[in-house]
Amino acid sequence: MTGKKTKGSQDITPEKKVEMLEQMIVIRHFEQKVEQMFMQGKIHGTMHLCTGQEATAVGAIGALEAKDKITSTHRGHGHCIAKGSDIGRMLAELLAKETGYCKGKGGSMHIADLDLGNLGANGIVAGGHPLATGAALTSKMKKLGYVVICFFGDGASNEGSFHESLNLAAVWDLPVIFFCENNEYAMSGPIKEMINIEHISQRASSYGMPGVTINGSDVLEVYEATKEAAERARSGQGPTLIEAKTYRFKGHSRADARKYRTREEEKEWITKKDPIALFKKSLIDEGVLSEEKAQAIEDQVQSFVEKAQGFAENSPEPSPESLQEDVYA
Amino acid sequence: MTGKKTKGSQDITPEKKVEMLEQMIVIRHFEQKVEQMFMQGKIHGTMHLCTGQEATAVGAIGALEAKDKITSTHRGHGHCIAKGSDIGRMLAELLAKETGYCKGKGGSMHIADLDLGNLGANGIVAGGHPLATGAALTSKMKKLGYVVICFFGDGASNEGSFHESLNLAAVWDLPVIFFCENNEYAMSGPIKEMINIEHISQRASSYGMPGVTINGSDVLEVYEATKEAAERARSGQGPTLIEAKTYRFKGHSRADARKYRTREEEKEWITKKDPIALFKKSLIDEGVLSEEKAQAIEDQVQSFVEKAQGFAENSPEPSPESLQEDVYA
Amino acid sequence: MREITYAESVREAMSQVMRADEDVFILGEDIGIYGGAFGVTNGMLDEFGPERVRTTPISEAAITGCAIGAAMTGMRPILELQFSDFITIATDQIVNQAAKLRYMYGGKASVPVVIRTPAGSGAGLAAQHSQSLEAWMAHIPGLKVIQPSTPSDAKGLLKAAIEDNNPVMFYEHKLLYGMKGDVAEDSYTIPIGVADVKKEGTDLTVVATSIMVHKTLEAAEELGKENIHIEVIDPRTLVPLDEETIIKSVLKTRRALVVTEAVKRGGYGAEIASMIGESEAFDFLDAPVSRLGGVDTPMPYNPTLEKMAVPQVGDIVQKVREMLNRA
Amino acid sequence: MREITYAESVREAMSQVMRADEDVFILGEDIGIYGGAFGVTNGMLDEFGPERVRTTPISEAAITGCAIGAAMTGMRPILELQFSDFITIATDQIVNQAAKLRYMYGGKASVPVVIRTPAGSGAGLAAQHSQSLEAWMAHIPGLKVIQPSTPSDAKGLLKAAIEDNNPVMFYEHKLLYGMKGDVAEDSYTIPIGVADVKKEGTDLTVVATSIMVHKTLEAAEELGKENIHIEVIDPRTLVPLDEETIIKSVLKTRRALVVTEAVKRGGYGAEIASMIGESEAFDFLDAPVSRLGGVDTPMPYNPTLEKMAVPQVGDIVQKVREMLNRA
Ligand SMILES: Cc1ncc(C[n+]2csc(CCOP(=O)(O)OP(=O)(O)O)c2C)c(N)n1
Ligand SMILES: Cc1ncc(C[n+]2csc(CCOP(=O)(O)OP(=O)(O)O)c2C)c(N)n1
Ligand SMILES: [Mg+2]
Ligand SMILES: [Mg+2]
Repeated sequence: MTGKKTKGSQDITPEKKVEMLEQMIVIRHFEQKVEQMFMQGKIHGTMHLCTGQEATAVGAIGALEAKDKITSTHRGHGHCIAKGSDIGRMLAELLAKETGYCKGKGGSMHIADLDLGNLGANGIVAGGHPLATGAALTSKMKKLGYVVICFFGDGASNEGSFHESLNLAAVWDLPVIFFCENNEYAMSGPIKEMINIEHISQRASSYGMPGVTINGSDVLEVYEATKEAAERARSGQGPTLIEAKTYRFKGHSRADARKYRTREEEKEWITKKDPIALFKKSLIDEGVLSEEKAQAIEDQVQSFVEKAQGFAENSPEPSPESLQEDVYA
Repeated sequence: MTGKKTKGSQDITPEKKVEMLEQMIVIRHFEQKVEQMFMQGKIHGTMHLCTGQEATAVGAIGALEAKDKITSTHRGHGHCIAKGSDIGRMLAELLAKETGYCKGKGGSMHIADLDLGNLGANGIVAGGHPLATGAALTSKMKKLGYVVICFFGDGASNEGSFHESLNLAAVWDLPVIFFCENNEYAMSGPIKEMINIEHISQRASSYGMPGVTINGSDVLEVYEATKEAAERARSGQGPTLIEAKTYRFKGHSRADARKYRTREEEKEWITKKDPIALFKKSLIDEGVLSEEKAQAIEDQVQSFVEKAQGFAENSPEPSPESLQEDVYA
Repeated sequence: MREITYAESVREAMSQVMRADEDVFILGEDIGIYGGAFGVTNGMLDEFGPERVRTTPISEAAITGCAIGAAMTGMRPILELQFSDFITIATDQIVNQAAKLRYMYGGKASVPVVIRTPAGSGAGLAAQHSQSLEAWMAHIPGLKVIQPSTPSDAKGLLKAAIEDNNPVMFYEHKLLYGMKGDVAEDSYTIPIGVADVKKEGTDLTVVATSIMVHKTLEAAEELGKENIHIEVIDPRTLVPLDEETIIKSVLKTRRALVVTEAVKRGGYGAEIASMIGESEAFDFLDAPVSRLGGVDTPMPYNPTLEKMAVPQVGDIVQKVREMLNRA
Repeated sequence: MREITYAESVREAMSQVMRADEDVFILGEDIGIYGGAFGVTNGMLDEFGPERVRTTPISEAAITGCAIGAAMTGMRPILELQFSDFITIATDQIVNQAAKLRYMYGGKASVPVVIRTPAGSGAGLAAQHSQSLEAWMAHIPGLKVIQPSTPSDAKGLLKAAIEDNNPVMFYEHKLLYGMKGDVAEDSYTIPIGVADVKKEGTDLTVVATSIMVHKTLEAAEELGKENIHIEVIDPRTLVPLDEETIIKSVLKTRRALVVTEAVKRGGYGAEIASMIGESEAFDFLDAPVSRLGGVDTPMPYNPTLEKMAVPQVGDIVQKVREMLNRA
C-alpha cells in the first residue's frame, strides 16, 4: 500500500528537474506575494495558500503530457502554476481585475484555464471528483488519449462524491488519477480523528483500483507515482488513488490561529520536510545545480513575481456591464 | 472476509428456531398476499417484495434485543414483520387505510413503527444510513444501550451517504450495524457491473471496521453474524458491515420483465437456496420440527394473513381533514 | 404526423439527435435493458449500444457531475435522473457546478448538459417520489428550466435543450408519459423561452404548467358551457420565461390565475403571479392575480388525499368563477 | 441589557439552552477548537466538551442525517452547516427525510433539529459561498424557516427553534455576525411566526428580510429627509409567515415593496408579493406590489460587481420614490 522511495527517475533530464524546482519556487514566492498583498488589504475575500505543498502540484503535473487535464481545489494556486498558468493573470484574478483568469468574477477559489487543461479550482470540497470523472469519460468516449488528475485534500475523502466518483471511474475504467494531498488537516480537523484507518490510499481497495501512499515532500517520488498511474490510465487500465503526505506551512485560510496543531509540529515539517529545500539540496548534491544557479533562480523568480504584481495592479477593473455577462453561453 | 458456515448456534433454543421459521413463513405469505392484492387492483402505487430474502430480515433482527432499533428500505416488509409489526396494520397501510401504520399516508415505502424500534422504511436508496447513524449516536450519548441495524441493498452501497455514514459511525464508535442485503441486482443493475470488487463487505476496510460476507439464505448464519456485530456494538467497539448474499425471487417492483437476468439463474436460487425450504429441512433433520408441525404452521400463517386482509379491507379510509394533519409536530 | 405518447416523443427526440450527433449520449440508472423506470429509453440500448446508453450505479451526485464534466470537455450528455426528487442528492453538482462554472470562469466553460427527470404526483408513490421542485432550479442563475406538457412540445423542446450550450433542467411529468398526441416525425425544435397559448379566450387568463395545462383545458371546456371563455397559456419554459405573451394576454382578459401542481407556497407560480402584478397589466386588473397550487403537506399515499393535495379541474373551475364573480 | 454581536447572541442562545437541557448538543465541521468558520461556537468546546460540541468530518449528508436520526430518537441537535451553499449536499436528508418523516409515518416521529447556516454575499467569497437559497426550504412542507436580522431576534428565535419539535432552518447572515445590538442577558424566546415592525410609517410598506432590513432602515432615514415615511416589516420567519401583520400594514400604506438579497426570480419575495396581491389589500393598492432582489447571475468575486448584484440602500430609496411618484 505504501509506495517505495524512488530517487531520481531515469526519464527526467537534469533540465526538467531544474525546471521543476523553479516551478516550486515560483509557487512559493507567488503564495508569499499573495499573503503579503492580502495583509496589505489589496486582496479581499479569502485565500488558501499551498505553501509547503509545492512538490505535489509540480511532481504530479510534471508527470503529465500537455493535453492532459486537471481539476483543482480551493487550495489550487500551485496546481495552476504547475499546469502553466500565467501568474500575472492569476494575481489579477485575486485582485478581481478584468485581466484575471475569470475576469475578476471567480477569485482564488475558481481559477480555471481550460486551454491549458486546467478545468478549474473548486470551492466545494470534493466538488471536482465527479467533474474529473466526466472529463475522463470524454477522453475515453472520444478517444482523445488524455488523462485527468483530480486533486483533493484529506478532508475531501470523507465526502460522498469522493466515494461515488471513485466507484464510477473504476467500473468504467476511466483515465483519471485521484490525487489526495493529505496535509493532515481539513481546516481544523486532524485527519487522524476524521478517519479510522492509517492511509487514505487504503480506500482504493473499495473500488478495485490501485492505491498508494507516497512522500509528498519528495517531488520525484510524486512524479514517479503519478507517471505510473498516468500510464495505467492512458493504456485503458483505469483509475488510481494516490495519497501524498504533505503539510501546509500556513493556516487554513486568511484568519487561522492554528490552535488545532502545535508550533513544534509545524517546525518539524518546515525545517525537515520542506519540499523545496529538500529538492534543492538533492539537486546540488547530485551536481545538477550549483548554489549560484539556485540563487539566480530565486532572484529571477522574485522579479518574475514582482512583474506579475505590476501587471495585476495596473490592470483595469471589470466594467459594470460585465456583471450580467457570461451567465449563459 | 467471508464468514464461515455456522450450523445451529448454541444460544438459540429449538423454540426460537421454530419461531424464526414461522416469521419467515409469515413474510413469505404476506408478500404473496400483497402481490395478489396488487394484481387484483386493490393496492395502488408500487411494491417491492422481499420474497426469497426472508432469512436476512429474520436472522438479523432475531439477534437483536427488543430495545434495539432498525432502519429499513423500500423493500422493507420483512424487516417490519421480523421487528414484530402487526401485519393487519401493514396491509391496511398498503390499502391506504386509516388504520395503517402511517394512517394511509405513507404506503409500502414508508412503514415505520417507532414503538417497536422500527425507525422506518425509506424510499430513498441509502437514505437510512445517516438516520441509523444518528439513532446510534443517541444510544451512545444517552447511554441507552441499544444497537441499530441499518438495512440496505447492494445498490445502496454506491451512494455517497453510505460512505459518509460508515465513516462517521466508525470514527465515533457508534453502535450500528450496516447490514447489506446483496440480492445481486439494484433494480436492473447487476452489482457485478456496478462495483469493481468481489464483496461489498470489503468496503468496511475503508472505515477501519470489520466486514463480513455471509450466506443470506442461511438464517442461522445471519443470526450468528449479527449477534457478534451487535455484541461488538453494544460493548462500545463500534460498527460492523455485514453483507448477506441473497436473491429476490420476484421482480424489482410491480412491473418488471426481469430482462436483466435469466430464468435459469432464478430457478437456481429458487430451487436450491430458498431460505425457508432450507431452514425447514434442517429443522426437520435436526428433529426440532415435524412435517405435521410444519404444515400446521403454514396453515396457521395462512389464516393469520387472511385475517389481516380482512382487518385491512374492512378498515375505514382516512378522513379528508387528515390531509393537512401531522405535517408539523 | 401520427399520434405517439409523450414518452415515445421524448425517446424519439433523443434518438434522432443521437443519430445525427456522435457527441450526444445518455446516462442514468436502469436506462439500458430496463428502459428506465418509466420506459422512456426502451430499445435505445439496442440501437446505440452500452457506450452511448450508459447504465450507471446508484450514485446521483457522481453521475450528474460526470455528465457535467463530460459536457465541459466536448460531449453533450443527457442525464436521466430516475425521479426528480433525487435531484436532492445531486444538487451541489447542478447548482454549484453546472449553473455557475461558466460565470465563475469568466465565460470560459460551457456546459451543454440536459437533465431529464420525471416529477409530479398521481402515481401513488407518496412523499419521496412525487414532488414538483422545479421552482428551486428556476431560482438559480445559469440554468434553463423546461416543463413540457404535450408530446409535441416535449419533442421539440428536448431537441432545443440538447442543442443548447447551457445546462437545462427538463422536467417531465410521470402521469403524462402515457398521454398521446400528434407529433411530427421529423426532428424539429421549439425555441426555449416561447410560451404557447393552448387555448384562446377573453374572460380570464390561466397560466398553467405541466399537467395543469390539461386540467385547465378540461376546466375551460366546462366553463365554456357557462359561456366563460378562458385563455390558457402554457409557459413551457420557466427560465427563460416568456413574460410578454403572458402580459399581453392579461392586458386583454384583465384577470389572471396561475396554476401549478407544485406546493403553492414558494412555488414558481408566485414568480409568475408577482411578475404579472408588477407589470403594466397592474392598472387593468379587475381581480387579484391568484394562484392555485399544491397544499402545504408532503404528498400523501392515499389516492383520495393525493388528489386533494393538488389542484383538480373542479378547483380551477370554481376559482375562475369566483374571480369572475368578483365585483 | 448589554450590546453584543449577532454571533455572540447566537452562541449565547445555544449555551443557555445547553446548560438547561442535556439533550441539546451541537455538531458541525470545525465547530470545536476552531470555533466554526465564523467563530460562532468559540469557547463552547471548553465549556461543554467534545461530546456535546462535536466536530465532524466533511460529510454534509451524513452529519445532517445523523442530526435528524438523533432528533428522531430523543436528542435535540443543532447542526452548523458551514455555509448555506452546502445545503446542496445535504438536501435529501433535509427535504426528503427531516421534513417528511413525521407526515409519512402518520404523525409518529418528531424531528426537533435546528440547522443553522450562514448565507448571503458581501464577503468576497464568490459564487459557491454567497448564496441566499432560503426560498428552497420555504417551499417544503414540514420545515420551518427563520431568518433573523438582529442580535436580539437571533437569540430569541434560536431558542424558540431549539425548543420547537420540528426541523427548523435557521439562516444567519455572514455580514451580520459582527453587528452589535442590545440583547437581554436572560434566556428568552421570540415566537416563530411573528413579524416585527422594525419601523412604523405611513407612505409605503417595505417587507425586507435578513440584511435587507438594515439596508431598508438606512433607506428609510434618507427618505425621511424627503418627508417620505416608510414602514419596515421584518417577517423574521418565512415559514410560518405572519401574513396578517404584513397585510395590515399594506392596508394602511397602500403600497408594498418586498426586498430580499436572494435572486429575485423565484425568490421568496415572490411569495410575499403574491400573497399581498391575493389578499384583501388588493383593492386598496395604489401601485403594483414590487420586488427588489438579486440580479440573475451567480455571485461575482469582484467587490463592486458583488454589490451591484444585490439591492443596495440607493436602489431601495429610488424604488420607493418611483412607487410614490406613480400616478
Ligand atoms: C462541501 C464543503 N464543505 C465544507 C467546506 C468548507 N471548507 C473549505 S476547505 C475545508 C477543508 C478541506 O480540507 P482538505 O480537503 O483536507 O483540504 P485542505 O484545505 O487541507 O487543502 C473546508 C471544511 C467547503 N468548501 N465545501
Ligand atoms: C436515491 C435513489 N436513487 C434511485 C432510486 C430508485 N430505486 C429504488 S430501489 C432501486 C434499486 C435499489 O437497489 P438495492 O439497493 O440493491 O436494493 P434492492 O431493490 O435490490 O433491494 C432504485 C434504483 C431511489 N429510490 N432512490
Ligand atoms: Mg487537508
Ligand atoms: Mg439489490
